[in-house]
Formats: sequence, C-alpha cells, structure tokens
Amino acid sequence: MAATAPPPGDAGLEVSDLAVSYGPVRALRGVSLRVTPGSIVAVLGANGAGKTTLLRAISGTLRFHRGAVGGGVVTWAGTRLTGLPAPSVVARGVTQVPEGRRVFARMTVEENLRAGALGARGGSKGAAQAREQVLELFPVLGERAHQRAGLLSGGEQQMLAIGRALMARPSMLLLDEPTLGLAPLMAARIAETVKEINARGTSVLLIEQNVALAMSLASHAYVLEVGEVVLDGPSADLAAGDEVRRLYLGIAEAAGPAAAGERAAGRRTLSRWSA
Amino acid sequence: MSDLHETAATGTEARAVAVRRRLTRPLIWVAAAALAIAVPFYLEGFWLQTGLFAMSAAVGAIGINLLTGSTGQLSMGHAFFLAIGAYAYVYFSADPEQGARQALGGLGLPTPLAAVLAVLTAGVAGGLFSPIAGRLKGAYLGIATLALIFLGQHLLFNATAVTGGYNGRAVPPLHLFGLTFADTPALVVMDVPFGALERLWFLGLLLVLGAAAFARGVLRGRPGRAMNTIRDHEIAAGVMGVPVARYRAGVFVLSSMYGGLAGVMLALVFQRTVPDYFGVFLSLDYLAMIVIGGLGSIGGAVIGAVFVSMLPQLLTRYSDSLPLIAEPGSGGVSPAEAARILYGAAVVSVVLFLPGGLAGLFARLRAGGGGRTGRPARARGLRFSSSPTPTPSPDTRS
Amino acid sequence: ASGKATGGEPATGGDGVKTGPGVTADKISLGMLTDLTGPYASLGKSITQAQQLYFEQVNAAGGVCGRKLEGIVRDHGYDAQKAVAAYTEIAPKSAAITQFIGSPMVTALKQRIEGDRLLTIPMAWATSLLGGQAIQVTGTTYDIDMINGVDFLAKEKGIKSGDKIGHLYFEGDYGQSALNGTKYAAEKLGLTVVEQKIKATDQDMSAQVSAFKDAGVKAIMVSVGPKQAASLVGVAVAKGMDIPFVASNSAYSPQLLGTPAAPALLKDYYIMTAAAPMSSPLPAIKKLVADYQAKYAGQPVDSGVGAGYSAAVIVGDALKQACASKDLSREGIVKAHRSQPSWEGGFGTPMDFSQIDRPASRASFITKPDKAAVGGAVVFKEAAISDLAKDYQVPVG
Amino acid sequence: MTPSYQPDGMPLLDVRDVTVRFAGLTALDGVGFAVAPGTVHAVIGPNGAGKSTFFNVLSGVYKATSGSVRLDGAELTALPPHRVAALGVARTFQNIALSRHLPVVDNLMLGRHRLTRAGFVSSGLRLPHARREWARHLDRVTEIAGFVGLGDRLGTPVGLLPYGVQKRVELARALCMEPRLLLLDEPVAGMNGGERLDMAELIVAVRESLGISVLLVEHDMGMVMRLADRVTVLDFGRRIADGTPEEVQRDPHVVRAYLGTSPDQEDM
Amino acid sequence: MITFLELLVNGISIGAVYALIALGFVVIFKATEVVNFAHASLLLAGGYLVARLQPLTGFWAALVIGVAAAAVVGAAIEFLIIRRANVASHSVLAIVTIGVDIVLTTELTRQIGTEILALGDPWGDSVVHLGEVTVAETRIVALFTAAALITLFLLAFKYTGWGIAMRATAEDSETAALMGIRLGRVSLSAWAVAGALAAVAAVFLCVFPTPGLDRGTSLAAIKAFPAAILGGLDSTTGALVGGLIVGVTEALMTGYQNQLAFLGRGIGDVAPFLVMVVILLLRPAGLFGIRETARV
Ligand SMILES: Nc1ncnc2c1ncn2[C@@H]1O[C@H](COP(=O)(O)OP(=O)(O)OP(=O)(O)O)[C@@H](O)[C@H]1O
Ligand SMILES: Nc1ncnc2c1ncn2[C@@H]1O[C@H](COP(=O)(O)OP(=O)(O)OP(=O)(O)O)[C@@H](O)[C@H]1O
Ligand SMILES: [Mg+2]
Ligand SMILES: [Mg+2]
Repeated sequence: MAATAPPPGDAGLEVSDLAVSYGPVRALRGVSLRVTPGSIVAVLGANGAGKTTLLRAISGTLRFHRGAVGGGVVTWAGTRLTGLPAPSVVARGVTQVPEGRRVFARMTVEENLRAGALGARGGSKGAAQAREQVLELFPVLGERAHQRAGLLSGGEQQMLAIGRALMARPSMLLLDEPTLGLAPLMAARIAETVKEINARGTSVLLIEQNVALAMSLASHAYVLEVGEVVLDGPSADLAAGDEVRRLYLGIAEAAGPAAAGERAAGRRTLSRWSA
Repeated sequence: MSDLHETAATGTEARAVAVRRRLTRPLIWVAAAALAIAVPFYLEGFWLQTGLFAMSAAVGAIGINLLTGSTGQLSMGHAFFLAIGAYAYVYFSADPEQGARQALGGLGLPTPLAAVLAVLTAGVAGGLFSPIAGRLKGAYLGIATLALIFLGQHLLFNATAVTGGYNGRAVPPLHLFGLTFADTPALVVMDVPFGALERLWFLGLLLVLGAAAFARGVLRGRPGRAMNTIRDHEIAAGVMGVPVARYRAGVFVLSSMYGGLAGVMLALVFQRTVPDYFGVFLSLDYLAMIVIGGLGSIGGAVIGAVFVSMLPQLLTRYSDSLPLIAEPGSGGVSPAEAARILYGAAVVSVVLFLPGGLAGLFARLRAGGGGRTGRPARARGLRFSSSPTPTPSPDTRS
Repeated sequence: ASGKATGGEPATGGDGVKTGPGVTADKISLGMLTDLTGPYASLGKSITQAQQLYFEQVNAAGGVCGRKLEGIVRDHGYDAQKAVAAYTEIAPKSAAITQFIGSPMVTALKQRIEGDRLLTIPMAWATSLLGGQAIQVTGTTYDIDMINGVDFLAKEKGIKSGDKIGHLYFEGDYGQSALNGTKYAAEKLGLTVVEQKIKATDQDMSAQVSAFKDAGVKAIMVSVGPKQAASLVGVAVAKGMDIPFVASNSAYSPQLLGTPAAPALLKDYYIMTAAAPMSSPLPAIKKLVADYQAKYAGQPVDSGVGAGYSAAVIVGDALKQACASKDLSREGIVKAHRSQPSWEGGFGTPMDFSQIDRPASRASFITKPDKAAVGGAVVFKEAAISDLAKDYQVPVG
Repeated sequence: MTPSYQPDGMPLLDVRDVTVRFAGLTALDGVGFAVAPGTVHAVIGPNGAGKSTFFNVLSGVYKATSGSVRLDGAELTALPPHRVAALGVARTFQNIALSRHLPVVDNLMLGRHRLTRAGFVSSGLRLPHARREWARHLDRVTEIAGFVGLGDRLGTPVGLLPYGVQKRVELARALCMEPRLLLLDEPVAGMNGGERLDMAELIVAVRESLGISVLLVEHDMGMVMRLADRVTVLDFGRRIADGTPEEVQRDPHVVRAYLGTSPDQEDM
Repeated sequence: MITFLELLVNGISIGAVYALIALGFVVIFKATEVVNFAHASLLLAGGYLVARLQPLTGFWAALVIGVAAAAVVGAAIEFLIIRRANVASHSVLAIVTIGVDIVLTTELTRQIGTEILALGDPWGDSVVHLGEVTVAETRIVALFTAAALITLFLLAFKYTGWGIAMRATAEDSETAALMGIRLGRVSLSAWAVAGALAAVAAVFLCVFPTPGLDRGTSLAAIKAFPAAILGGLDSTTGALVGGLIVGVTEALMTGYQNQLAFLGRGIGDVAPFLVMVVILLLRPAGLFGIRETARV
C-alpha cells in the first residue's frame, strides 16, 4: 500500500515531505502526515524507524541531537514550526512529552510541574488551574509533591512527565511512547488519560509500541519504516489488516518472513563456560 | 538504522584505505624515528630543552588523561605528583650535605634506582589520597585535589631537610650504563658536543614512548574497559564486577606515577628543583593539555603537551618577527602575554571548533577522503563522558 | 655536519681583543631576564627601561671597546621553567646578564651560571645568591638591611632589651634572608622576634596584626610585597597600634600613596635600602631621573629605575675594565668585574666586588614615604653601617 | 493469599524479610520468597511497587535496611556490587546502562571482568598471559554474541545501535558474566511484538542451555505467563501473591492492584 | 581570649568576602553544572571597572555601573563562548572556563599594569569596636551584604520561575527546552548574575584591610573554592557557611601560627584545604550539598 497524501486541510498539525538527517544518517525521508484538530493520531513503527525523530522535528529539539531538517515543512494551525526553537513551539501550544520520561530528577515533583508551566501563556492563574487538573488526573503526584522526582518509580515518572507537559495547557500534545515500562493497569490508565485529555480539546500525536492500545485510542494511524511512511489509514482498517498484525503485533510469527533469520536456523544453544 | 552509516565505510574503498595505511604506517614511523634521532645533532640547546620539557609534559599528560579522559575523574592536583617525583628523586639520589643554614638529607642511592623509587613514591602519595580519590568524582574531586597543591607547597617550603626549602635542591645527574646525563664529562658524537640536553633527549624519547605504550596497553586491556565504564555508568560498572572505588583509586595511583615520572624527567632537565614551579598553574596547564590534545586519547595527550609547552617558547623566541607583538617592555602586548592569551584562546577554540581536540583533527585529516574505517568510537576521539555521573533520571534511549 | 659542530670557543678579534660568546666585532649583547607579566612586573618594567636607557647613552657615546651594547630582553613572568628556557636560549649569545629578576629563578640556574662564567646581576638580594664568581649581588643583602633597621629601632625608637618585635615576611628566599637578619640583631640586642610568614597571594593582614598585637610587639619588620605591607600598616593603625615599621626595600612602592593606606604609611614607616632613593640630591641620580623622565615621560620613577640603571652601569664598567685588559671573553669580564674592591657609581654606597662571599655593601639608607618626592620616598637617614652589621657573618649559599 | 511455595531441595536464592526504607518511604516491606535452581521466577507489580529496588538490593546497589538475601547459602546484603557480581549474580537495567561510545565487543568484554585477571601492570606491559587471557575470553564473548544474535555487530559502537539491539547487548553483557542468577529488569520494555518474541525465546534458550536461574521483572503479562515457572507479586513494597502464573493471574488482589482487567484481554 | 575573639571576628569578616565569591561559583554551578574557573577573572574585571570609574563618578555610581558592566562581561562570556561550546560534559566546559580565565586575566593585568587601584569607598579605614575587639567597617558591611544576597538567592532558586528554570536547565537542557524554557536566557542570566556578584565581592576584597585592586587580587578566588565545595557546590547556604569556615580556619591558624610552629609556618593558607578534605571525607557532597542517590 502506498502512502496516501493527506488531504489538504485548514488548521491542525501538518507535516509535509519532511526529511531529517543526523549528520550522514538520514532518519526521515519524505514523511507527510496530518493531525486534524481534536483528533488522536498514532504513529507506529519498529525501533529506529524514525518515530522519535519525527517528534523532534516538530518540537524543534533536533538540534540537541545534531540533527537537521533537510527538507519539507511542519505547520501548526497554519503557522510554520520548522526552524523555530523549541520554546517558541511550546509557546504556540505544541508540547512534547519526551521519550523515556526525562523528569528533572533532582527537583521535586512540585517543581517539575512548575517547570512545565514556565513556557505557557496564561499567567499564574492559568498555571494554578492546570495544576489542579493535573493533580486530578494523577493524584499520586499530589501525594509525592515534595519528593525528588528521580526517586519516583518508572510509572510515577511517566505520569509526572505527562502531567508536566499538561501544565503548559497545550492544544497539541506529542506523546512519545507514554506506556513504556508501565504496568498493564497503569498503561490502561494512561490510555484513558490520553482519551480524557483529548476529550478536553487537545489534539494528540501518539507514538506507541503497544499497537493494540494505540489502535484503540487513535482514529488514524501511520506506519513508519526506515524513515518512510509505508502505510496509513483509519486505525480500525489498519488493525484489521494482516500486515500490521504480522509486523507489529508479533502474531503468527512462525509464518511471516520477519520471523526468518536466526529463529529459522533452529534452536539457539550456548554451551556452559568452563574455565 | 545503523546500516545507513556503515555503508560508506565498507566495501573495496575501505579495504584500499586499509592497505594503503598498512604500507604507509611503518614508513611514517621510520621517518619519525630518524627525525627524532637527528634532532640533537642539529638543534641548539634552547630547542632541545624545550623539547625535553615537552616530553616531560607529555608523560604527565598521558597520566592525567588516563584519569580525566578515560575514567572521568577531574584532578587539579597533578603538579603535586610532579613535585613528589622530582623531589623524591633528588632525595633518594643525593648525598647528605651540610649547607650554610640547613642540613640537606639524602640517601645517596644509585640514580636509576632513585628514579624508580621516586616514581613509586609518587604512586604511594597517590595511594594515600585514595580515600578521597576513590570516593569523590567530578567537580568535587577536582577541587579536593587542589588541597594537594597547597599541602604540597607547604611541605616543599617547610620540610627543608628533604626539599631544601624555598631554594630547592640541585638535582644529581642520572648515571645509566656508565653514561652520565650531564655536561661533564665531555662527550663528542660525530663532531657535536653532547651535553646534558643532548644525552637526555634520547632518554626522554624512550620514556615517552614507553609511557605511551604502557598507557595504550592499559586502555585497550581489561583495566581500560573498566575505567571507561566507570566514566560512562558507574553503577553498571559496579554491577559488572568492577570494584569502582578501588579502580578509581588505582587509576589515581597510576596517574600519580605518571606525574612522578614526569617530575623526575623535569628535574633532570632543570638540574634543580624549585618549589614555586609546582603550583596550581602547572596543574591547570595539564588540564589544558589534555583538552587541547583530545580527551581520552594518548596521542592527544602528547600533542597537547607539545602544544602547551612549546607555544610560549616559540612566541618569545620569535617575538621580534611576529606582527602585533611588541618588544618586551615597550608597552604593547608582550610575547609572554601574547602566549598566554593565545594559549587561553586555544583551549577555548579547541572546544568550540574541534571536538576531539587536535588528535581528533589529525585523525580526521588522515581519514579524510577514505571514509571511516576501523573502530569509529576510537577514531572519533572519545568524549569526556556521555553522562559524567550516573544521572538519576532514566537514561534516554538513543 | 651541523652548525652545532663548531663550539663557542673564545676567539681573538681584529682589534686584538679576545672575545667570547655575545661579543662580535661591533656588538656586545647583554641578556636581561626579567618579569614583565608576573608579580614583579612593575619592578621589571622600570629596570628594563632604565637599562635600555643606559645602553642608549653608552652607544651614543661610542659604545664600549668600539662596540655597541645591545640588550636581549626575555620575560619569564616569574615562572621558573620559562626562566630556565629563556636562559638556555640567551646565555649562548650574551656577554653578561644585566638583570635577572626572581631569586628562585636565579637559584635554579645558579650552577649553570657559574659553570658558564656569565656575569649576572640578580635583582634579588638574598644571601643564598652569594658565594659565586659570576653572580654579583649589588649593595646590601636583605639581612643586612634588617640588621641596620633593628639597630635603628634600638637607637632611635626606644626599643630595648626584653622587648618584642614582629617580623612579617614572605615565604621564600627574600623573607627568609630578611628574617635571618632580624633574628641576628634581636639576639644581639636581647629582643624577641614574633614571626608571621605569609604567601604572596595573601591580601588581608588582619589576622597577622591581631597576632602581633596579642604578642605585644613594639615594632614590626616588614619583608613582604607592597600590598601586604599597606594592609599590615593600615590595619595596625586602625587597631590603635602606634608603633614603627621598618621595611625591606621591596616592601614599598610609591603607588601605595594613592591608596587608603597612605596616611598610615606616611606616619611611621621606614624603608631600608642600599641605593639612594630617586629623590636624592646625588648628581648621578638627579641626572638619571631627568634622563629617564625625558625618555619615558609620565612613567613612575621608582626604585627599580635606580636599581636597574646602576646594575647596567656595573656591567658597563666591568666591560670597560675588561676591554682595557683586552679580554672580552666571559672569563675576562668576570675577572675584570671582580677586580674592583671599591666601586662607586654615584648611586649611594660604594661597593666591594672583590669578595664573593660577602655583600657588596653593608650600608643602608633609611628612607621614608613622601608624596611629593620623586619615587615616593625621601632619605630619612643617610647610608650608614650599624655596629651590628659590621660584625655580622653572612651565611652563604 | 496463595500458599507459600516450598521448592524441592535448597533454593538458589532465599530472600527473607527484606525491608528497604528511603527517607520517609518504605520501598520494600518484609519481602520474602525463594527461587529454585534452574527456574524462571517473575516479579511483577504496579509501578513503584519496589521491583527495581529489590533488584538493586540483590545486586548490591542498595543496602537493605533489614532482612537477608542468600545466594546458595551466602549472605548478599552487606556486600558491595562487585562482590555480589563475584558470587555469580548478573543483571540488566531497566534503563540501558551501556558505554555508548564503546563498541559492542568492549561492552561485552566488560562482562568478563570478574572472570579475568589482567591488571594495570600486565595489561600495560602486554604480558603474554594477559594477551592469552584476552584471546580466550574474546572467543567466548564472540560465542555469546552469536548466541544472542549480535555476531555481526561486535565492532559497532553501542550508541549507534537500535534500542532493541541495545537491550540485547545488555543481556549479552550479563551472560558474559557467566552468572548463576540472572536478573532481568523489564527486558522487553519498549520493544515491538516481533522483538518481544525474539527476546522471550532468547530467555528460554538461556535457561535451557545454561540451566541458570532467571529472575524477571516485566510488565508484559503475556511474556510472564509464557516464561515464568513461578511469580511473586509486589504492591507498595509488600508481597501480595506468590505462586504459579495461573494462580497469580486469578488472584483477586493481583487483578485489583495490577492487572486491572482479566488477563486474557490484556494479552497481546 | 581577646585574641581568640579578635581572630574569630577577623575570620568571620574575611569569611563573608569568601562567601560572596563562593556564591558566584554556586550560582553558575546550579544553573549550568559548570565549575567556573573564570570567576577569578570576573572578580578582577568587576573590581577593575569599579576602580576605574570611581574617580569619575564617585563610589556609589561606580559601584552600580561597575556591577552592571561586570554582569555584561559575564553575559558576554556566556554568549560568545559557553553557549557555543557543544560538549557533552560539564567538566570540559569547566576546562574551557580555565581558558577564558587565562585570556581575561592576562588582558586585565596588562591594563592594570603595575598600579594599585583604590576603590574610593565611603568606609575608609574606620573600624568598629566590639568590646576589645575591633573589626573593619567594610567587613561588617560585607557580612551583611553576603547574608542578604545569599538569602535572596536561596529564595530565588527555590521559589521563582527563574530559579526553577535554572535548575531544570542544569539538569537536562533538552527537556527544559521542551518545557518552553529559553535556555539561552537562563544561562545568560546566570552568567550575568555571577558577573555582578563577582563585582560586589571584588569591591569588598579590595577595600580596607587591603589597600586596593592590583593584578594579584584575583588570586583570592582560589580560597573561595574550598569555601564553595565544603558547603556543597549547589547550595547557597553552603556558600555562606563554607566561606565562614574558611575565613575562620585561616584566621585562627594564622593567628596561632607561633603556637603551631611545629606544623610549619604559613599553615594558615593550607588549613582551609585540609578542613575541606576532612569534610569531604565525611560528606562527599559537602555540608549542604545534595548527595546524589543514583537510581537505576
Ligand atoms: N542523535 C542521533 N545521531 C545519529 N543518529 C540518530 C540519532 N538519533 C537517532 N538516530 C538514528 O535515526 C534513526 C531513527 O531514530 P529514532 O530515535 O527516531 O527511532 P524511533 O522510531 O523513535 O525508535 P525507538 O522505537 O527505538 O524509539 C535511527 O536509525 C537512529 O539510529
Ligand atoms: N534511591 C531512592 N530513594 C528514595 N526512594 C526511592 C529510591 N529508589 C526507589 N525509591 C522509591 O521506591 C519505590 C519503589 O521504586 P522501584 O523503582 O523499585 O519501583 P518499580 O517496582 O521498579 O517500578 P517500575 O515498574 O515503575 O519500574 C518508588 O516509590 C520509588 O519512588
Ligand atoms: Mg523513539
Ligand atoms: Mg523498575
């Protein structure tokens, strides 16, 4: 299936023909996608496909990784984001929750949340409101308000990372593998939260390895492979299609070509070391 | 994906580069050796002396690079170990004497033995500091080691029976295999009078090569991997069975011994030890050397040492013919000032423009055109560390 | 094979004068190892300029032995390694060294200088520099100054047996030499010395003053840098200590008179020096001041000018003597220099260069800070040798 | 509560009453269980339950406030990490902890640290025995790399590898320690379905060919069900269940605290 | 006893100046995790500017302008160098600051030349008598200034957005950028503040009991290292306490030098470093520093 060009639209997030490289490494080639306002869109893909790179290109953090946009544009609500530094992107209402949580480990939970509000418009009143909402979504953050964030468990940190991003009251949230390392219950909670955030009017671009979960959340999904969009469509259609099931759900692995290689060579064995 | 970056380096082209390198390498080595041997026959004392200072600095810089570049431990106390090496050599080798105001002690040991013992003494001194060196890291260790400098200065000035106090002591020349490394007895080789500097030149070369080879062995071997892992991820190192504190202390001791050897060499070139020399600025010079040269690389340490020790000498020497530099005393920017400014600017600009230092630059020049072959991580010159301390925040995935 | 193959043996020039390194048919090169960028930069600058002035004057008058004098300046910034390197560079092309700042540096090179037979005038007055043929310490050593100073305190400031006097001194040669003098004189006079050693990096002398005050000293000897001296005197006066201070000549600089410490310094502060201050009415000095100010307008005329100039004159005179004996080899220059038992350059006290293990002079001027005077100091008492200093056995080496 | 588990014979790992407190927080509260030799034992629980803390205690990174951990009878709790490693405990990290600039082979050779001897002197002088040792262990490292599927990546700097491959490097490094007990902290987190299956198979292969015990922390219940012989469930630092996967899966406490829904739905 | 008290008071008073210098280190360290070796030259720059302006404008105006100008110098270092240094490690940046320090100090000492510049401060050499003990007025002002500034920064770091932005940036600049924090501004402001603080410290360093500013003034910054670190490099309170400890140790060891002659003379300079080592042995992150509990 060829990548269908996104329909021309008005507002929303629009990525067209984006190319990104890290020095000699070309991480994205001609990627186009679109998030209509108020929707949740998922991006799937194997490790290294370029999902995180896509988010970095949108949020303006490529420069932290010696990466650069080689072509194409990203626009949000009609304004061009490409080339803007990260804080300006945040100021326009687009906030990214980074992969791997990245909470400010030496600061308290409370301070992390305050840091999240620093780039937002709306002053202290807005911040207080946002804080209330965040604590409502994640009560544990209130309980741990004065603990250093570095000492939270993985799941707690993920909640903090999302909560912190919400402090900026974004209209577009970029989520990079939010359920990474979360317990099933917690993953489900996060999924619900994402839904809830979306219901309150925030558009979401979601990157997720947990394909089932992603498909259940998103209305539309794109599949990236080695820096290119190879599939896209309404998530229900994609989830039903064989290809996605085979590639990313790990189902029916015995039959698929992806399962060839080492596994086909028979059982692996390693002798014990004797010395 | 990773294949993307490797395609450039694989294939016939890379093989050709490898072959070419295999042929040119020995040639370069032979040429370098011939040049190094010819030098004392042509260059005057000033150059030899500058070269010898650079050799001593190279040995010291290799040592501190093991500590700072490869293990991620900052030390500003290196000058202390140079002092220990220099003074211990003097004390072990000198005969006791009764000066006008003070008695100077000495053991009168054979000089080669004294040199070896001096290096060991520096190691012991480093070992005594291991409760600190094993436990602290980063900026804290760096500043803690400043204490060594001040303590060292205090000792050098006050332990007069050993150090000669503010006057320092004369350095007994080395006697090795019947050869005395001094101006007398006179020696003429191929019509060229061979004084202390000429003789020391060859010894210095051997010591630098030996020190570099040893450090290379350490870095490529089991200890080197442990050191790098301590730098990159301390906890992982411990869990993999590396006794982190002991290793930190061990590297500190090793680096102290390099410092001690540099001190012995310095003393032999100086022919006199003076306490003032072993101050904070000397330590800072060493840090500058390894940054300018390239952190974590042995070649870098040597290049940096040569750069830092030669620059002021060159500028002073050629001050008359350099633009913008005034005669000393005439009011403009004097050569010494110009040298310091250039030196400071060099430290800054290397970091700004030459990640990997001068050594990285050379590596890139050499690799230029042929693409990257071999082991990219080594060739690119190691960064100080990706995360200087094990960050409590979850490590990000690449 | 190489240029090095020909050694630097003395040769005899066309005019029948034996020459050595640094001397050609028309030029005599003189090394200057100075500090223009380190802690003694102010001294170094004055000395260097004064010596350049001397060379110009001599050259204008036809030079020495038909040869022009040329100075080779190397700045070591008070760094021993650079000094050694600079020496190695310029020694082979110099006939003598007219200034060498920094006693640690001179000490580091002492053996080599002696081995090279290179007449060298150190700009340091520590006793450890005595004892060699080639190195000539001019005037008094620090200890002699202090002995004369203590004697002055006893004679004129009412210090008597049983009293305590303080001595604030720098770590190092300078301080140690001076302290030895104080200790010697104190022992002779039955005084107790309260010692306080500091480093050149120390700035605030409050703690030292407290210690002196606590000990109840009746006077303080000062052998530190100008800045520390100013702090010492300022704090002491502010704390109500009304006592005299006697300083080595390195512990004062006219720049201090522009600082808040000025009133305290003007009150009861005495500087011991073998060289007459620049405000002295001696004709040689008056001429020097006038020439110097003409050439380097607006620059301070401090004691470095006198010290530098007179050192240059000493070397010039040695060269002239050597020329007279037709031997400008290094041996010849040193020998000519050492043949002068009573050199008198008109800059203060006569000097005896014939004794290698004694200071060239034992007479110190006592000077006092003075705002109006050239060089910021005036003679308080003319140069004299105290009885104590006369019998003093100078430690050598 | 499930009945407490009595393994046949001596357990390899015997954990009793382990408590870990941080300022104002009890991360582990009197946890105890046993791991039989040659089994895969899973530790599951909600985020923040104390699983990684428990691993940290086992590997000597944290000191337990009280309690005892014995490996084959040897007490671990007071030992520093490298001594624990010397007893044959190897682990991987929840967040990758490799040297990014070093090639895979050097990262793996680090795993041989405790099995090799070469010190500063013998490495520096390149003494023959150090070279021989290096060569011998390099062979084994190559073998292990082949086993985990890294055979062609040995020269690549770890930082350039995809995440999933880095996770395998972590496992390989742990295997290079020739452990008796292998601790895996969320080995498949962040991997896609195919990679997960691959990793699961690898873990089975490890257990089968080496016969070592594996202690596994994982949120992927499917994986736990497939691999584990026994499961211990932690919540708020306390053991709330212990038993076979089937028993645990049905335990109402576990469902409430951890799974949230019936596991069949969750299994992907 | 009087001597003891007097030494103690002396120590506290010079300690206040060290604390001010140390505070400058701490601000930069907190904001950027860089140990700023260029602080010594900032100190010299600040003092130099005030000293040069003072004859033209009078002390107070010179102080204000000098502090502002020193802030600009600090900011310029950040803007021209630190910001552009693309390095992974803070230790390398620390070494870069050594380079900056060398360049700046060389140029400033060249400018200062051989002079001793008076600052023309209003306190002069007046002293305050506390019973038998006398203290310089300047030092009392210094103590209050240090305490006030340190409290101010303590609060600012904890409670203001600026403080939080600074700490967030120090820890993870990319994520801080994702929070909308303008990294350039944060780091620029930290350096500007450090420059300003250096100027203030320099003023107190160069007034009575010392005669004025000269080329050696910056060397005093070295004493602020043990002060900063024994208090804890990331703690403003630590800077104050560390400064006082260093000052008092130094004063007491110097004052009792004669009684301690067996330790060698001049022990007063070494003692603060020895105290530092002992404290670091007991508390590797300093008295008030946060000890890093690593989490894996
Ligand atoms: N800083 C960097 N420098 C060089 N190459 C990079 C860098 N970051 C990513 N890459 C490369 O870019 C490609 C895409 O990486 P990216 O992180 O976007 O993948 P991803 O889809 O997010 O993968 P994952 O599932 O592991 O998060 C990979 O080949 C990766 O190796
Ligand atoms: N060094 C520490 N200091 C203080 N608290 C800590 C420390 N390490 C962990 N904790 C706390 O202990 C609890 C358990 O954390 P732990 O990391 O063990 O959880 P976990 O079960 O591994 O969770 P996850 O599945 O999210 O990784 C958490 O609440 C955490 O905040
Ligand atoms: Mg990613
Ligand atoms: Mg965990």
